Amino acid sequence: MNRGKYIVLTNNPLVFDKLEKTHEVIYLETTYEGLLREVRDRIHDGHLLLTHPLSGSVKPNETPYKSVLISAGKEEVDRRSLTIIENAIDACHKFQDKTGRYGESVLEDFQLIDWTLLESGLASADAW
Amino acid sequence: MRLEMGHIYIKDIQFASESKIEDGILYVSEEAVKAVALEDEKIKSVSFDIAKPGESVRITPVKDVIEPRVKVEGRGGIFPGVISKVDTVGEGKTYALKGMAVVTAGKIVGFQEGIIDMTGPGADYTPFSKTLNLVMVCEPIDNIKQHEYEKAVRFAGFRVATYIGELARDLTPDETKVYETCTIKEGMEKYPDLPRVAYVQMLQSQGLLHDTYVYGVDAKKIVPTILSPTEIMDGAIVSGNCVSACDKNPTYVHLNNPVVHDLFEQHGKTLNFVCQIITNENVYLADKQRSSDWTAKLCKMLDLDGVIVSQEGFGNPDTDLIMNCKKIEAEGVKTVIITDEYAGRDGKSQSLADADQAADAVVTGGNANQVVILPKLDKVIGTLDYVTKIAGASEETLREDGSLEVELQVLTGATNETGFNKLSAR
Amino acid sequence: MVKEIERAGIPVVHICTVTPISMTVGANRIVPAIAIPHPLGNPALDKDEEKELRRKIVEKALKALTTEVDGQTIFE
Amino acid sequence: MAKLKVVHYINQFFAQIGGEEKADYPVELRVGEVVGPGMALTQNFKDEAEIIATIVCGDSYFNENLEKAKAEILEMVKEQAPDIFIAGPAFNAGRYGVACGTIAAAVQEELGIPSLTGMYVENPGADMFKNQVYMVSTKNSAAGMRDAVKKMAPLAVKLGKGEKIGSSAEEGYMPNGIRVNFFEKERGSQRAVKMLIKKLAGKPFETEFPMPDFDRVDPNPAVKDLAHAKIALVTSGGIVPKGNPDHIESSSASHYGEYDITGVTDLTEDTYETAHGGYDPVYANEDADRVLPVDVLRDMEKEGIIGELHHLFYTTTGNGTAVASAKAFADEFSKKLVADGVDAVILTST
Repeated sequence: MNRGKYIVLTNNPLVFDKLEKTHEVIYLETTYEGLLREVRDRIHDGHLLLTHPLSGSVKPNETPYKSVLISAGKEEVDRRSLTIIENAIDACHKFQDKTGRYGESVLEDFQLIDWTLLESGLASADAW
Repeated sequence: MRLEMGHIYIKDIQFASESKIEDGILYVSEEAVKAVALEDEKIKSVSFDIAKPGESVRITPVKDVIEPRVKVEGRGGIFPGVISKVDTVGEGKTYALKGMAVVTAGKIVGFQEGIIDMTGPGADYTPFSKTLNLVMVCEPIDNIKQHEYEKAVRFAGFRVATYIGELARDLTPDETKVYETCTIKEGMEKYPDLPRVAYVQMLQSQGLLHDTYVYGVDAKKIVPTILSPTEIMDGAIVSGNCVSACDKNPTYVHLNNPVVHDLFEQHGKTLNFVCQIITNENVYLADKQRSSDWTAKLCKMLDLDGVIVSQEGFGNPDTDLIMNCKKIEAEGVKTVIITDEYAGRDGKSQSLADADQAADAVVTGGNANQVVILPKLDKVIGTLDYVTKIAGASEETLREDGSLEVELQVLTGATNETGFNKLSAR
Repeated sequence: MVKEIERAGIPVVHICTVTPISMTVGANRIVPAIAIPHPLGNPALDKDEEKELRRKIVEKALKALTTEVDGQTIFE
Repeated sequence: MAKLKVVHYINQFFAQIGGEEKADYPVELRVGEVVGPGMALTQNFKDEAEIIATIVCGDSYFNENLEKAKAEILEMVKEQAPDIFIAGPAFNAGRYGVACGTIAAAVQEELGIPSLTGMYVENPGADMFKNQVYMVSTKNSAAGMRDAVKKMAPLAVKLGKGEKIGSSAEEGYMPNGIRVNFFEKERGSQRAVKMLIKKLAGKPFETEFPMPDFDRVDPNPAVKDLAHAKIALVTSGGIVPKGNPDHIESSSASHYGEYDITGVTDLTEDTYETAHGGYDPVYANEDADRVLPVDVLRDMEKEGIIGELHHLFYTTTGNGTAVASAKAFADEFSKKLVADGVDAVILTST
């Protein structure tokens, strides 16, 4: 495992629980879009986007959770990363916010799905 | 490869004491299909129902739709690596039961989506309002993990479809179609003047509930590869994808992939249909780069003149779609891409999450955010409990008169990105 | 206008205060300017300092013109 | 059901008053009259609508007295209180197209009366207004009148009745950035195969979804030898010689300026100013080098950093200048720049 080469940004408590001890995780109590904005700030700062911010077919504002991998190291601002994150933030506005209406078990399902999407990214990240 | 597809038209489905097909009528022994479904101990109970076109019936939450088939000649069997042993399929003779489908339903996650209306405005949008549907609603054992449940339902659907398909083994098809592809060299010699065309199919591969399997292999672990387009007709590709009902590809769509069939229509006439290339839609950006690089490389190595690229899903795959299109065009291979749009309820938002000028030939399956009112129907197969929670449904979803206000997103197959429907947008 | 100049075959650098606009209008070489009413100046400075500031921006613009770019690039 | 009431706007040419020489014809309201293309529209209304008044206005009059003409026409339309307002069709007539777009948008916006116009896709009025009012796509000359009114009349009736408007492909209006679903005759995969066959054969095909930024131009190669390069200055900041000799308008510029700076080493308060109306002009008027850095480039020319500063610069006012006309200006002066052997351009904007 090549831990330390990437950082996990998440607002998903399940992801934090699972990775807290073994990975560099930044947990933020924020919305889906808020999380994407945090990712964008870091891309402006020179981090590289490693996983797609719109991972998963569950739509923004439908699921409240999002986890994204970015590089631990910083370089020149990566334009490709910037374009992807900007488009992703834009896309948030196309969907009505439904995040306030779920029961606990549905939220847990959303957390799980977000985790598995991230997990598939981690598998690729760790293969490097 | 040469595959003979025998079509057996099903005119009606009825429950009966014995399963059989007679005069185009499928008789299903409920007891027998239940036993097939319950072979997996993770499924606690299953109920079967029949929904016919025009009936006041709503099926939800739909997981997969499968067309029953049986392989009567040639290597392997239907759903290789999943139900049948691993063996290369796509040649010989296969029978398909046309006009019907096995529909699996059940709440795998709390926000499970997918509606099939057999009548009304919803029926105009979902292609599965036109099939006679044998619906199975599976309940899992207690405390099962979601991914185990998904897998159990996925396999139960394939088992039941295979069981039904087997009933046709000794029948005589109503119609036979022959699909034949050439090897590279044969094709060059046989059709020296026709443009060499392939179909690039992007498979959903992002993780749990977002997976597709190729001969049983999880598509996120493949590098782009080549298939004979006849392989899909024997179930080489199956769906494990439960999210984004409107633009996910149910197994039915994989079996009947419209791009494959419409390219075959033109094969030897206006073009030479060389092969199908499959690639994936992973979440890791470096995976995307590798897969799109490889896809473009294969197009180049195969000396293609043109390709049709189809997408599956929303957001993340937009990036794969544009990367594929751009890189394939850069190799001098002409592309047409098929997608759908999320342009907002008012149609004013940017439809895709990525764009490039290389994508100058786009076919769209329509705006998935369009609002549609679904009237109250007499019967629900499955459960409506979660309809208010499904994608595209809103606060006011359940209106006073019992009708539902939803976005097209929730209707199974409504904005399919393989070009399965007539819906479009401008 | 920037696209038409580029299309005519002449490399062009766009000195522009609001760079997102420059991106939108399709400039490929972009140099950020100071402020809308005085893109290449700053009245708060004395004459010599202001000219020096202007020269820096023009130098950046010339550097942009002598740099090969692959798509839209902002020269900060 | 009562017929829908229509007010129709046309120019001096279609009112058969005259051509260019009559373009200064002032606004005129003809109540109860159906004029020129109005006849063809009436036929196509099929008794569902009728023209209750025609407004005639010369193209020059409209464009040169924009605010006045607009106010006059709005007043007339208001008075007639129609269910729908139709302007044109303007086909390829540029100023007529701009007038139709302007007035149709104004009627809709300010009076809340649904409006419709029609013109050729390359008419400058098309890009300016197609996203504001429904605009039927017509052929490029009046020979396309039959075809144009065939699309405009039914669309006008639908608009007047407040019916749901279908997609641009069904109704014949220019895509206006709003995506509308509809059912095609063939399934998507068939459409894709047909599109590919056309594309492979080099035949024209129509994408169902135009990419948002598809009009990008690839960057030209970098300047290799700056010390011998001829650099030209272009600005959208409206810098002009003092007194604005060519009367470049402060907004909605209808022409661009070309000025000789041979021997000019510094732009001063006494010699140059800005014609731009979109920003506080004080700083640019004090020292136009703040927008157009002639002083610095002259220094660099002397120092041998650049080969030469081109003796002409080009100026427009970015504010309010329609994209289409800015494009036309730039096309024109870019050709001159190429002919004059310019190696690179510095474009400054405010």
